[in-house]
Amino acid sequence: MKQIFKRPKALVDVPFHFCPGCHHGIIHRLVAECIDRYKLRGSTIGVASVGCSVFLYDYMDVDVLEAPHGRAAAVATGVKRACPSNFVFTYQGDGDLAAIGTAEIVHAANRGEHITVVFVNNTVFGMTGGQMAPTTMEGQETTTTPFGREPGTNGYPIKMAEVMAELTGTTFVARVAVDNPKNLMRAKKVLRRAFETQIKGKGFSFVEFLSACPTNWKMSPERATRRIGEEMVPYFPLGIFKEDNASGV
Amino acid sequence: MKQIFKRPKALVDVPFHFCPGCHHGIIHRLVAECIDRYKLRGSTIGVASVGCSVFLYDYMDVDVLEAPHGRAAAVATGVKRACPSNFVFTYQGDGDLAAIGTAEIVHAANRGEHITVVFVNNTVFGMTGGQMAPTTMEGQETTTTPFGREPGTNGYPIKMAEVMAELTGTTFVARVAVDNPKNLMRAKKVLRRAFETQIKGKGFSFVEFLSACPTNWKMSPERATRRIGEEMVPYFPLGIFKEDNASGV
Amino acid sequence: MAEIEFVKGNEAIAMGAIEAGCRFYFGYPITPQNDIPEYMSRHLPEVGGTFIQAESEIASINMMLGAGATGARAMTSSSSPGISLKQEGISYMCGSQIPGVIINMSRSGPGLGGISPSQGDYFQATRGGGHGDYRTIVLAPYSVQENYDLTMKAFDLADKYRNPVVVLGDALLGQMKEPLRRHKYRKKKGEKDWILTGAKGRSPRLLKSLYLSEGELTEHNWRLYRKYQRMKREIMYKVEFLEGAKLVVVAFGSVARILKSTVAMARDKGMKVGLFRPVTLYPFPYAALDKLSHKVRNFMAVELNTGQMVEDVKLAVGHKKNQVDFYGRPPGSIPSPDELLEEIKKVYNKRVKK
Amino acid sequence: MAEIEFVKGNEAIAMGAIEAGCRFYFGYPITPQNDIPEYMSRHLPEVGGTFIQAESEIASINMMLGAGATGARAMTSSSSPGISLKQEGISYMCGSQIPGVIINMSRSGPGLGGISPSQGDYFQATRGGGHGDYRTIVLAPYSVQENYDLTMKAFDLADKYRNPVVVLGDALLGQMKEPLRRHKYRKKKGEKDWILTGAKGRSPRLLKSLYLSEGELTEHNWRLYRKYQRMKREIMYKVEFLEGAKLVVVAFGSVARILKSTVAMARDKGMKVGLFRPVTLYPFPYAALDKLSHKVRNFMAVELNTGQMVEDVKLAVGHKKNQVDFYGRPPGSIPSPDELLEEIKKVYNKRVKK
Amino acid sequence: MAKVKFREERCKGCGLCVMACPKGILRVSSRINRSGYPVAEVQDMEACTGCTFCAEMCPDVVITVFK
Amino acid sequence: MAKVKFREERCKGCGLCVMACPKGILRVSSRINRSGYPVAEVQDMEACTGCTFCAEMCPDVVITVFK
Amino acid sequence: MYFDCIIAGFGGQGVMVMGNILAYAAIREKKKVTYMPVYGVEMRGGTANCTVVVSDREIGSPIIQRPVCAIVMNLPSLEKFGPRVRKGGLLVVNASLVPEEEIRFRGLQTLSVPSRELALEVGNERLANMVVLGAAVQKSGVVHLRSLKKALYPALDRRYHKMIDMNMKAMDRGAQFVEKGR
Amino acid sequence: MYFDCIIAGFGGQGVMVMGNILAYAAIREKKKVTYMPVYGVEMRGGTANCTVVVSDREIGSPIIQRPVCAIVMNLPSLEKFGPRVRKGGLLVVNASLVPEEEIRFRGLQTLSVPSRELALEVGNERLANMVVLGAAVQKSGVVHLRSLKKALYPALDRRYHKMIDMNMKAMDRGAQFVEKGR
Ligand SMILES: Cc1ncc(C[n+]2csc(CCOP(=O)(O)OP(=O)(O)O)c2C)c(N)n1
Ligand SMILES: Cc1ncc(C[n+]2csc(CCOP(=O)(O)OP(=O)(O)O)c2C)c(N)n1
Ligand code: SF4
Ligand code: SF4
Ligand code: SF4
Ligand code: SF4
Ligand code: SF4
Ligand code: SF4
Ligand SMILES: [Mg+2]
Ligand SMILES: [Mg+2]
Repeated sequence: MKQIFKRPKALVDVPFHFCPGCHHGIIHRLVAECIDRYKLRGSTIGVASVGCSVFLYDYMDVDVLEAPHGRAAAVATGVKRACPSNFVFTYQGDGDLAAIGTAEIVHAANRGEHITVVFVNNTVFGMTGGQMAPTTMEGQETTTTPFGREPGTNGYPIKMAEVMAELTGTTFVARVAVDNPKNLMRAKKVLRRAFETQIKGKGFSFVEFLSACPTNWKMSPERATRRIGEEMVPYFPLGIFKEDNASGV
Repeated sequence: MKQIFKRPKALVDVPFHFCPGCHHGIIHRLVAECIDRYKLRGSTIGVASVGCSVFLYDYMDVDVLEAPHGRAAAVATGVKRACPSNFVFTYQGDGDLAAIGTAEIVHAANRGEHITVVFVNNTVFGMTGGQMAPTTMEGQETTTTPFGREPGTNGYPIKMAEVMAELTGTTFVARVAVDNPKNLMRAKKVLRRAFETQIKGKGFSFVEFLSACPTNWKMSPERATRRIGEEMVPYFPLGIFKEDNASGV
Repeated sequence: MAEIEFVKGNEAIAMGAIEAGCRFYFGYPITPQNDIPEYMSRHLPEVGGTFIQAESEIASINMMLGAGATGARAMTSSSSPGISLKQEGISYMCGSQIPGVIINMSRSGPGLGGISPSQGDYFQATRGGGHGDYRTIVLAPYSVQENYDLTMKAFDLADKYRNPVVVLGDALLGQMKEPLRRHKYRKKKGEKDWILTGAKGRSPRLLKSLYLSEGELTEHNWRLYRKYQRMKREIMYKVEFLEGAKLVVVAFGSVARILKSTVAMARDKGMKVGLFRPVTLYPFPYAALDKLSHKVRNFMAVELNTGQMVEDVKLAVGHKKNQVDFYGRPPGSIPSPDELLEEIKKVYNKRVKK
Repeated sequence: MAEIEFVKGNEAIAMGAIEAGCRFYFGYPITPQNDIPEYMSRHLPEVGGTFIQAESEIASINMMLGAGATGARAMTSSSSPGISLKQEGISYMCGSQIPGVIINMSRSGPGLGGISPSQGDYFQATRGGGHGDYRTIVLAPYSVQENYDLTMKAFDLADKYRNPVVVLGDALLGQMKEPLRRHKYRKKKGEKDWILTGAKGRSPRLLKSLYLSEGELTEHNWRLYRKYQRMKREIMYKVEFLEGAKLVVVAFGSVARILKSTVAMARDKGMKVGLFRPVTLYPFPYAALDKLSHKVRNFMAVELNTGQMVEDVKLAVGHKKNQVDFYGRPPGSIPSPDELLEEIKKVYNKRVKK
Repeated sequence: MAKVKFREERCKGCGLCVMACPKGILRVSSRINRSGYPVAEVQDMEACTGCTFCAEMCPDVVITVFK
Repeated sequence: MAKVKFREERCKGCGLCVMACPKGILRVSSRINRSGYPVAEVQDMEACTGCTFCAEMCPDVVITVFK
Repeated sequence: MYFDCIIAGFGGQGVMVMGNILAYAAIREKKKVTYMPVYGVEMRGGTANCTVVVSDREIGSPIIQRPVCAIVMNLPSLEKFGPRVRKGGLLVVNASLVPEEEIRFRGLQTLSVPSRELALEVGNERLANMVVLGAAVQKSGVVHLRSLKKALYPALDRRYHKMIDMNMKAMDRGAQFVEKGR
Repeated sequence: MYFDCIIAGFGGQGVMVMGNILAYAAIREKKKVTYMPVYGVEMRGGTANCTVVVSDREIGSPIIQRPVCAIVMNLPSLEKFGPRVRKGGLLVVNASLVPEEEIRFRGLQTLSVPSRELALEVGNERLANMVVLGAAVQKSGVVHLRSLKKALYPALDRRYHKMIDMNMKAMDRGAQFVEKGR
């Protein structure tokens, strides 16, 4: 019998600290698979952000730099400009990237930095206990929208992939989900394309992952995973929003 | 004989500090005309930004608050939330709004704050001596792009009106110019619509003005004014990008 | 209202704020102070107030600047890294003389550090981490009740001096729960004749910090300086076990609270140790300590950092004339009363029993 | 290269940086230091370097953090309000032990203030305006030549201590032109075995400031503290006219430069006045001043602010044992040598001639 | 013939593998592991097709698949 | 019949009014005002239509128009 | 009167609510009280503990190095806090998750509570923490069992008030276990 | 040898370049020099001034309250800096923009230069600043006229080198004016 599914090498063999059913674990593994696939273990510099994924460095068998909350895109700019032949990616949550880090991501994208951004949209600030994120859905209850997000006061859930695609400087922009095997397999392919964009020197690539946070959504992992398809995908449509040279996923 | 053109009352009768031929002066006057037109002199709170327009308060006969560089939209949020019945506007340059203030403007817009943003795009940091702005045109020489803006290093000129229009929270978004009487008359009407948006309680309004900076463009005022139509408008198209209920300008 | 509640330190701050008439809160989440925005988001609407979760700490402080300029009572809260980001805004508020209350439930640094209690932001708070000569009153509670009381007071002081006021707590004071006795806020008198409300029927007003004509800014800075001097009226401190003390321990906030036990233990052991606790960190109670230094020769600063307030103690008592020892425990672990007793013993044996 | 050039202070900094091997510059315009980014944007490409005008000061410091983490020599520059915004980033760089050079050509505060020279950022620079216990070496040039020399030195010190280094000038030192003698940079030895370059053929490296397990961060802070103590080796200061001095004026940077004339004038008038100029503001030359205080009883701090460095002078010489007077001129006007002479006379007459 | 293996001590009992299995042969048992979580298990290994869906969906990389 | 009036001491000689005038009757003279700027002037007031273009375009609100 | 206590276990075992209830009970008895929680990084899972201090007089430190009492709900907590209990102090152990043989501390009173079994008796294994708390209070006497039960009202969110009866039963069962040894 | 001087005028009158040329001339003569510019807020227009200090020895302050010499190119500058010139010092005035009657300072040497007229003679009114500078140097003797002219090379951007001849002529004309009184 042949082993047809195994842990990627670039994923250090330690347990994740994530909550049961948290999609961060899946997304971590997908990133590690890409590092394996493109043999980037020796040339990658990862930029970790502050959020539930702050321990990225404990899990990825590559050089990692910890960025201040929200600044991963600027930090990665410095890294990539200094080491243009290394593979540089950031891994950022929606609080990190779409709230405090808005200016940094918009301008790194607009400059067309040759980096790959893994953006995890779980509609909340996970690590800090489930406060509203810019991506929180209308009506969603969080610890800082106890009566549900009300657009009149809190604004609308921001669609980062669409904003990124609007900027001239971006090369590859997509949104994926890992809430079922089919979406997950598509996400894998999209992530590879994002990696290839950088590897081929084509510029800035951005993949938004819709991700479940069962803990702060106060749902069972199953319920949380289902919510993605039921509530998130209709508002945050999946797909490739921009790419240099199209070729079917 | 009747006086058919006079200085608006809301424009304090002192000389401007602007350079000869600077369009800031025109735009200031248009704002003052709107304050007169809608009788807002007693209810307006202006938020000045840092840039060549920092002395807004010397020129506008209304209450004015000085915001730190880039933060006018956040400051205006605080003002408007505390005084919802006052008319609140910001006046910001492209360095202020589109560089350091990116996060603040994006999120004020996304929250749909009931404020009016007057955005002056002159493709440079005027006040600090003509450095590159996010809006600087490809190939344009500035003091920090001595060999011309090169998108590979510096990215592309950012189209703020289009980015603003993309956000769900905005109500009225337009781009105008004041480089000739025709455009100027159109700009007046557009600015009125922006004012009305707030007055009618309809939400966030944003008007981008293409503006000449003869000094830092190192051009005569005439040449600078002509550049707007020749180089800027083709890249930064004029028009209304978004509005609540359309009605011909 | 006189009923006793059992309340988390962070919540006591939020309650004190609302009771003191705070109707605008602008903040961005950060551990260990999230109970403050969470409480505010739930309870401000009840009193017609506005809670905004801003896109960042920078946006928060600037929203507060905006609200404060209109005369509203407004607050922002954060913890160390977030407070660093507010420094430019605080400098602007001081320069423009706009009041507001800033809560720093500080955590461990430098950098991302950790979420445990820390007093590493003492310099930042008392010297102004931003640019230019400015000061904010800094209040340092050491119990849940003081969290509540001093937050209320912070609003009055901010308005009185038209200046931001910082309440400096830490993870311990924010997470700890204690019984709290709420009380009615008695509004301080005084019209605000400088606020922006629209210039109806009057000439326009302006709030700014830019002063360009020759000498104007110099004068502005002296005016602010004199205001900071006037703040000395607000100096507060608490002492315990001073009778016949041979060694006075100086500490504030959470570590002062822990030392309360330690000093009691020391006294039990017959050591003549006293405790001096500055409640206002700025203005620092220099004069009171100076006076004490004529009776007591030995001082010991204890802090949850590598040595910051100790400089103020030295400035107060004139080291080289008096002994000023220091024990620091930088963040990442909290010293217990027993551990601190050992440290005090060392100093006591060296200085007093020699 | 030995040719003498006539150079603006800001440009001398940029020249020194490039000569010292700085190949990455990240900055955001602000008066009065724009000549630095402008020079860099023109000349870095010539040596294969990269100039990036970032979207903000925060982005700049974080880009520098990124570049520094890979071992590159990188610099950012700004002026007071912009430096306030960098405080969080500086705290992170210290926590993660990433080198880099930060230029603050400071201007007037607080808030927007003005663009004239100022020394209002002394506390921010020497105590760390950000959160947590951290320190950066602070170098204070007082001439165009020193701008150049000390910037070069800053890069060596940053690498040596794996820590950001601040060069604190001001509007005067940035705008002033003087003859400059350039010289070849001699590279300091030393491999960087901690840098991120991709983990080819080795185990991965990690640069971070988060330390969560019990006691780990405490230890990390002490480790940093010991490093800061070691920095004392780098202390620099300059003295003039100390022979038989009865009053020593302590000042740094631009005002020290102005005082050079003043003190000469005082000596001409027969007043026994000396000048002590700290060149490293952190670490501060406490020991040297202390030693001096055994011979001289009277000190006077002069600053372009309302009183910051004077605290260090007091800590050094032990006020209450020695006299420490202060003259401050907050920004908005620049004192002339004559005006300062009047101030020194007042103190001299009170203290020495009494 | 296929086989799935669980690294039980890593399992958090989230049930995503259960959701993912097209054959419906997985369940979260009532067995508790050292970390205090109930662990997933196969009910009918014979029916496994080796589609790897369970492994792909497992956030904690508990499952390996053989065929 | 229309008339334009210049508040000369405010004029900066930028020439935008000149550009704007459909009648081509404005020019920047060689007269220097107190601030050191050459000032604009009308060459042929009779031809003025009172269209206000010059006034609208003047960044320094130098011009008033009567009709 | 002075009492302090560390309560520790997995996140999710309800150790924080135990501490809160104990604190409220002490307040009912007009005592001074402090409560200090410590969380791990993990949002769920991981470990958590809290310290409760009860006294007649004003309380100094809310943090205790060597408590008079420790209530440990799992093995890691036993290992961490067991050795820190003061000589002669009380160690309450959740026997359902901690093997008997691990509990070997000299000079302490130890109380092993088969919490899961007793909770199931009352009706729901999620009541294990209440069982242990009831037992600990009965054993230590820091507050009256009556106060402890009354404390459920202020300590629990209104949403859970319908479960107060169950909780009281569980506390009773714990106390009974101490009394009767089973 | 010690000399200091404030040069002031409208922005755009070229006062900064005057200061630079003077500084370069002094460097050629192996003097120590400092140059300190002060700008107004306006990018163009507004007022500007600079201070040049020349000395044999190391220079202390680059900022001078009471200069030995002031060169004022317009009326506001005369009003501001005229009164600050030291007793017995030199005040050089751009007579083309400053009415004669405004110049009434006691105890100073004053030199009124009809710069515009002289510059037009040389060929271009924009050379007015060079005329004034030539005159000031001739009168004060701070550097040789020769050095001043040579200083044009390093002081001017290469783009303007083709105008150096004209500039030299203007300086000569200024110097000549001092010599011949016309
Ligand atoms: C300057 C600063 N502000 C705030 C924080 C606190 N903080 C840490 S993570 C986080 C948000 C996490 O949310 P997200 O980025 O969505 O990541 P998630 O945990 O949801 O994966 C915040 C606000 C911080 N560390 N630094
Ligand atoms: C925090 C901070 N950074 C930088 C500056 C310096 N600064 C002042 S205005 C300005 C940019 C001005 O450009 P823009 O906003 O385009 O306005 P303009 O002058 O072109 O009208 C900058 C960078 C500042 N005052 N504060
Ligand atoms: S809090 Fe949410 S995002 Fe964070 S680890 Fe838990 S489930 Fe995942
Ligand atoms: S610098 Fe440019 S934007 Fe500023 S006043 Fe002058 S012309 Fe206008
Ligand atoms: S998906 Fe993984 S962690 Fe979740 S129950 Fe299945 S095996 Fe366990
Ligand atoms: S491999 Fe496929 S069939 Fe087998 S257990 Fe996993 S999901 Fe079910
Ligand atoms: S009003 Fe019209 S026609 Fe008359 S001068 Fe002005 S632009 Fe010309
Ligand atoms: S537009 Fe105005 S400022 Fe310009 S030349 Fe005409 S009148 Fe003068
Ligand atoms: Mg998130
Ligand atoms: Mg601009």
